Amino acid sequence: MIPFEFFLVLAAILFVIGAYGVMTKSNAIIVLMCIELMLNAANINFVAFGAYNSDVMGQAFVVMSISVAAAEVAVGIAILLNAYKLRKTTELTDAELTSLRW
Amino acid sequence: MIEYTWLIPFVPMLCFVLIGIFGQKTPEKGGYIAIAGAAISFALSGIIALEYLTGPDYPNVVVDSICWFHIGDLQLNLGYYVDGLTCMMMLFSSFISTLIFVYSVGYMGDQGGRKKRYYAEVSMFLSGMLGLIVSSNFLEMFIFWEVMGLCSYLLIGFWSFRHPEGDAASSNAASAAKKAFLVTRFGDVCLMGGLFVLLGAFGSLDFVDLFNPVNIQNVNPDTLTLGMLLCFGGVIGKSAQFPLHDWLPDAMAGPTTVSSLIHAATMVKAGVYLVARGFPLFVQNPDVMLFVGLIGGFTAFFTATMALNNMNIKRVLAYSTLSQLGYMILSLGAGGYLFALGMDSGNAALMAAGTAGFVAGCFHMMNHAFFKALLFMCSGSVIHAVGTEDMRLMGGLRKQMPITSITMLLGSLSIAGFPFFSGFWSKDLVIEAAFEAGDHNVLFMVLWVLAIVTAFMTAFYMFRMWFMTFMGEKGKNTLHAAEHGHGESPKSMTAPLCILAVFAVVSGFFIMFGLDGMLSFTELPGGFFQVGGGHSEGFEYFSELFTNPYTYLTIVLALVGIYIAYLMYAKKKINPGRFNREGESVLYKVLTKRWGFPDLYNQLSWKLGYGIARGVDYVDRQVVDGTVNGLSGAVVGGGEAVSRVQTGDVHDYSSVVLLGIAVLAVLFIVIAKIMGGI
Amino acid sequence: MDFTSIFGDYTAIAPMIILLIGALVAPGVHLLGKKRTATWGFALAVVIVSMVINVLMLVDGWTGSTLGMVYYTDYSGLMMLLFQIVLFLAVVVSNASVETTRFNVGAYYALLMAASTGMMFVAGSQDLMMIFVGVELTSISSYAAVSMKRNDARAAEAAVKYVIIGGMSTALTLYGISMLYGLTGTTNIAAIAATTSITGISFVFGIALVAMIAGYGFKIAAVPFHMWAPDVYEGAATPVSLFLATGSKKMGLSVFFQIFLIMFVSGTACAKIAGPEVQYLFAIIAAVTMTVGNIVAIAQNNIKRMLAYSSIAQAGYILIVMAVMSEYALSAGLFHMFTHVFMKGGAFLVVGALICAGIGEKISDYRGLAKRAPFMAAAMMLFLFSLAGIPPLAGFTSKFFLFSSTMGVGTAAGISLESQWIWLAFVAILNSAISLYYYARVVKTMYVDTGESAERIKVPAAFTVAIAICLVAVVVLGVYPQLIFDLCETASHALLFA
Amino acid sequence: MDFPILSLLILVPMIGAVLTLVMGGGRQKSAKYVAAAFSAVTLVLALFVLFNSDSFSSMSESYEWIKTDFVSISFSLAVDGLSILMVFLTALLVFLVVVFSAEAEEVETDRPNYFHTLLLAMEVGLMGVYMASDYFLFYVMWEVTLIPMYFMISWYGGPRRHYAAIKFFIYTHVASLVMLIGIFAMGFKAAEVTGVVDFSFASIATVMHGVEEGFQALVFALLFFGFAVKMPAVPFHTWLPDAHTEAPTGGSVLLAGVMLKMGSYGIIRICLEALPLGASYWQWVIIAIGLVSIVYGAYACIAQKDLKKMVAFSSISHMGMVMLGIGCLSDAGITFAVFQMFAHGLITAILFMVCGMTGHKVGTREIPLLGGLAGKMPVYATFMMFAFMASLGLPGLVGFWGEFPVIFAFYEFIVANDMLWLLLFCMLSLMLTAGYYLWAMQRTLFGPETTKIDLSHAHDVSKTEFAAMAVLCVLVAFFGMWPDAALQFIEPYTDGLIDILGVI
Repeated sequence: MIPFEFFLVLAAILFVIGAYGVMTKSNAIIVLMCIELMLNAANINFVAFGAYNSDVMGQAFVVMSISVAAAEVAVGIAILLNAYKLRKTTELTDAELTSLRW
Repeated sequence: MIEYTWLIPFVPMLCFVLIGIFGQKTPEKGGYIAIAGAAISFALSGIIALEYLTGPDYPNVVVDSICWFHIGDLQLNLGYYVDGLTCMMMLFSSFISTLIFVYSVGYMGDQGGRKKRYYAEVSMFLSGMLGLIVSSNFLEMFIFWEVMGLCSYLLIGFWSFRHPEGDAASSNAASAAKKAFLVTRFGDVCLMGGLFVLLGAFGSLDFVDLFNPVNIQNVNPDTLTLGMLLCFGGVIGKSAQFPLHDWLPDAMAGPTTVSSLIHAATMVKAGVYLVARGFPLFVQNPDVMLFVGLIGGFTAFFTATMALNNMNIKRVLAYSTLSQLGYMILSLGAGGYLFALGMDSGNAALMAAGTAGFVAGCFHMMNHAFFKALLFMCSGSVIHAVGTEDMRLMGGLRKQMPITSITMLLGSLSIAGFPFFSGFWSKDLVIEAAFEAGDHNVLFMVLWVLAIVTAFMTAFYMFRMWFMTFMGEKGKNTLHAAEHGHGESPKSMTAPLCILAVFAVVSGFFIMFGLDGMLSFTELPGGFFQVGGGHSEGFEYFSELFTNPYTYLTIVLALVGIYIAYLMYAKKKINPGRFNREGESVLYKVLTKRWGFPDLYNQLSWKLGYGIARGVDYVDRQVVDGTVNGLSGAVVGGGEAVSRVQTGDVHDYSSVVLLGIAVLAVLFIVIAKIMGGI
Repeated sequence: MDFTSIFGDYTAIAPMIILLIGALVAPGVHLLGKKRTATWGFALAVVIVSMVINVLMLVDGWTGSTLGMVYYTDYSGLMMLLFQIVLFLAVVVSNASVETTRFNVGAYYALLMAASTGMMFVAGSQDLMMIFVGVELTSISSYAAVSMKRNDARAAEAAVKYVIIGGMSTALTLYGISMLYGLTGTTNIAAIAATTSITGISFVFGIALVAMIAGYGFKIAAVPFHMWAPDVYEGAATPVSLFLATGSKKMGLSVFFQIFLIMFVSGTACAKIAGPEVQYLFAIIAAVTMTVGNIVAIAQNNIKRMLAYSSIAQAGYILIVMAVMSEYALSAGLFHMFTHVFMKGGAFLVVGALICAGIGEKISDYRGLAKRAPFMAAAMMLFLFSLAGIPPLAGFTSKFFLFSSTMGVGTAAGISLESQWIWLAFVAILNSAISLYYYARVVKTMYVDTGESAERIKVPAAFTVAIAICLVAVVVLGVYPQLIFDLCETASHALLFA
Repeated sequence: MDFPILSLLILVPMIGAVLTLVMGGGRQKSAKYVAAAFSAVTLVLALFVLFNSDSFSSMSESYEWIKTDFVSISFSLAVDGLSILMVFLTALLVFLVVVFSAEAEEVETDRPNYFHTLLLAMEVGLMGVYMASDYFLFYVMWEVTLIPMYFMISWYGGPRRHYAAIKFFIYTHVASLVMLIGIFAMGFKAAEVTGVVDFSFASIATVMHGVEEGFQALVFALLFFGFAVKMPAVPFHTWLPDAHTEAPTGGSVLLAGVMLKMGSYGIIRICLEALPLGASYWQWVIIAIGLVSIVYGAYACIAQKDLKKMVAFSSISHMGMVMLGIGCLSDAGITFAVFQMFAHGLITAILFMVCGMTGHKVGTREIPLLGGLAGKMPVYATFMMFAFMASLGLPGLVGFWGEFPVIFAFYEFIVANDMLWLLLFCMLSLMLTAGYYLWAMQRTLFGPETTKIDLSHAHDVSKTEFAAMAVLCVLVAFFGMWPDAALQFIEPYTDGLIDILGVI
């Protein structure tokens, strides 16, 4: 059996990769994907804990969170499309997407 | 009738209100109201004095008071206090004031609408003085004392705007008024301190409580000494003693009638009166009396020097007032010193000698009131005619103004101590008191010498003034006045002159008719003090005086002074310029600069007042306010700075979130470690 | 009233169900009628019906649960009322505001109602999963609502930022919940508390805690998770800003109350283990939040941004509850949440009304407003003074209770003076004073400065009505706080000691 | 008494304020008559209360206001010897300001009615502060006074009015918030005993008297800070000169006349009544602040060029005298500190009226630009002289009785503590006070008529201005000659207070 800690470490690495991506990637789509990565890290945690504790709650939570993530990405992509239409860019560092400040 | 004593100050106060409200509509803008008020006060004073002196109570004090209010547990009263001293003071004050008001009708006749202000203010001034005289406690006295201070401010500054002689004179009057008020205020503040000490020590300010020997015994002598010294500070301010004397010459900026009122009937006499009234407390410590005497004697000499070369007729009179006030204080100091020594040693003879000094001081105060009022009013008459105060522009006025010149001559003779004139009697008694005290303290001997020299100087400068004004060649303004037919002043002015001249000549004889008994200061069995009811020497004075060799010394010195003045200014035999290198000598310059006192006052007030004030203002703006503004600036600037973190770049936002999590996690662990939760 | 006989097992979620149905039907109504106003009327009717039912249940004191998942208590009822009021204020002006009338109104009202439903579900939950789902329902609906201003570039940008930061926060929350689940094996809050009180806390627990604080702190806009808020409030249509600033924020706070307050409130077993640590953590967050919010607000020139920062600061004040963790503090915090709805909502409404009248969002655009629109200016002044805590307005009264709660622990057993949080009270009052500076600046601009134009402004009637409601509430709650404070006390008692 | 007269004292100006507020359009000009009527009614009510001093206790009112599980707040009003004088002063000054300003430029602007609204609103707050006997109500009313004053300055003020108004607003607001924390602390401490946070004066005071010194001292410090800023005492005073310099005349009159008194009223009413041990703990600090304020204020006056700013600093100096009297913690000290509050209220009202007239009749208040005004405007000059003399403590006028007995109380205190040299500061301040007033008078009223400014439009006092100032002058003289008229109210109160302080 794979040691329990491996799951946690995997999840943590995924989470950190996701967080790093959110902080550094300039393309909004990639940032959204990175957020997905972070969510999935949490999902892995849930599944691992659920399995470890023999508790269905973890898996139930994962189902919930996956659907939530899907909805979020759907809305997110729509919002990005809208922004692209108006700003002609999806680069988050562009002046067009940093006009609201201070 | 004596229970109506309170009316004496009340009537002039009522006149003040009446003139203030209706003055503009009455003839002479309220002048007659003021005269009537003063006359009623005089009449009341006369009736009450007569009733008191002939009544059953005499020589006991008649006192009555009502509760005014409380300070904590201490009760403060309003009331009147009548004894021999009160009678004398209120009589001459109201009498002279009445005459001055009458004189004012002529003197101020051309002042138009301003007369209302004038009469209102002089009425209040008189009210202040009379109130002070009849007060039954120190606080009441202090209030009237300050009311006079206010009135003197207003009256000295009467021409502080729209002066008939132009802007410079207005500025001058304004600054003189301010100086008078501030310098006397300095004394008043000391007096207030003295009242605190007395009130704290005795728990009352009523004279009857303060003069009660039982109470005095219970008070710490050092406290009492401090209190009396502080009170004397008030005297120094009000009676213009050295070193607070310098406001008085400047106060000549007011109308001459005001000078006359301040110098003769009211105001400066208040200080002397305070010493006389507080005598029972002053004599508790001989050193205090020594100090009083020193101040008085030195002032008498010191201020007389400045009269020697002054060219302004009113200024000469002002310095002579200072000098004469010095005499009075000296006399009270010397008498008090002897009395205190006598009390300590139980020596009745010393106490009697002390009483003589007290009588001399009060007596001189009264005589001085008559002749100084006369002199000022005469000078006013002269100024009225020639339109200048500079004696070099006068001269030869004797023919043009016969009444003025003669009455002024009588006044001058009196102040100079010419035998049998009023000043002669009292001044000799003063000098004698100093001499007696000299037996017990060598400092009084020094003061005696100064007093003798001052007597000489007085005779000289008074006659210098008279000769320069009325004799010799006609000056520029004399001629000018003659051209325009400005001769003798109107009757309303000359009549008071004549009346006063009579008093200036004869008031010295009052002492032969029991005045000394009325003013005698005695310690009764049981330690109570009393003014009045003493032994009256009557005509024995006459023989006493003329068997004393020093009397002849003063007479001779006075005559020599008059003669030198005659030679210098009437005959022009001696050129005064010889003595002062035509005004170039150091002494002459120093005298002209009034020994540097105006500069000293200016420097002190400038440095201690405005100098520190500028510093405080700087601190206020830069440090205190600066801190407030700095703090608010820091907050606003901090807001600007922090808002720059909000770059608009969503990466920064997410970085901040993650950084925040890291910081919070560390914080949580640290807190948990500290609290021992983990 | 016998609610159970009407709604059966679903009584506890009856107000939500009605809103949810409304949300589902609203687009259809719009498609059928193609009439803006009709859709608006429908949405308003739904909101009012839902609110009426809720108020009736609340006043009746009905309690119960649906499927053991959603509980209707005095607390959740009160929070639902708050969210309904927010929704009502947002909806009532949406048909009049030029910012929202060009929206696809069917979808727009549906989104608002869905978001509110999410909030209300959160209020009724006692389980982390329910809370998570409820929050996400709100979040996703509000992302969409922000971006509805379709032809507005600023709104688009705001929505992008909102969705990215929001998504990240969701991930953080989920990660935190997963840790907590791993540690305790349950997602029920009471059960988590019970387990923790036995096992004690660990580093992992701390990280889970912080991750959850961050995730929900995003909703509250607590510093340092606040940075999206000014941008989004500025970019979104004003009714949406209002909805976010007063509603969404309160949901976050409610989550804090329901999770951490229940776990760590003094006296519980959990509090004995980690109570002070958590309290200090929240105290620091509260202090930093109010300070940053206030001082940055000073630097703002855009009124909506300024109000956004002021919202951040107000959230900081309410976080005092989390530091003090007492029943009295919670009552005061709930009361402040109510007054904040009216005063901040009112301020946003005035801004929205003025945008309709063609006045910009810059503070300098408000010059001489007092002459052009006396009622608007007066209302704005009162809202701002209320926010600054000037008596006798509602903001003062609620702050009075809130700040005083730092002084002592009030329990049913008695009151004792505690010196622990007095420093927090000092930070709060200093902030209150700083806030006066920028509020007064707006007042000065409106009342003292003279503008270029002096013509009178007409604002839509709906706005006037909504503003008047807020104004009445601000004044009435100021002088007669008991109107709502009693409810807050019952609610806090219900939450903490049920 | 069943008749709620104290509530009416708050209600009447409130109605007046609302009425004047809604008087729009052409009726704005008549707002002054409405304001005059309402403030006159208030004054009559205040006089009625004043002359029924026997039934003070039966006039107090208390209505339950907020009652929760933990907090109990009531709407309680009461008057006693301390508050009635302030109530009277408030009613009087508001009425006189309305009269005084009848033709002033404030009421000539485009919002004449607002001026009166603000005045009456301020009256509401002031009345509330002076009559409240519940901390919540007290604090509410305390803050209510701020807003009208803020608008008063920013609408009708001088060139730097924005700076002054916001500084005034925030500075005093910070102070009152600090005070609020002190109130909280007291409330919760008292609640430990009573079980509920009851904010009524009486219930808190009862408990506080039994609390240990350390706590009392701490709370005293918080409350004292709040009050000292309001008074204002050096070094927390810098809002005042700015506020006064910029405020319109009516605002200044109320600000100095009654609003500053809120500070000293609070110290006596709250700090001393509730925290006697705290008072004795900080006694030397109070005295030091009082002394420093007196001397510092007086010195600052000398350096001022703006007449109004000078008078503002003189207020600091005179309120320092109040502080000094309070600091003595003796019967005499407190009694006459209260008297000084009353006296200063009357005098400073005339002072600011005079300064205001200088501003709008002559065109400038810069002392160096003025000169010789006495000839041009004799009535004005008379009032100015009277006010200055009253303010510098001329015996026979009311100011003296606020000074002499207070310094005497201080003298007794320092004699008991063997620090007699401190008396020198009082003496110095008396000198300085006379100095700056006389110097100012010399430079403004006397001397040659100024040529630096155009005096051709300067005109003397108008009828309404004369009436307002004359009333005040008469009162100044009346209470100066018969101080017992005011002391009869204060003394019974102080006796009770001394009993409380007796626990020291």
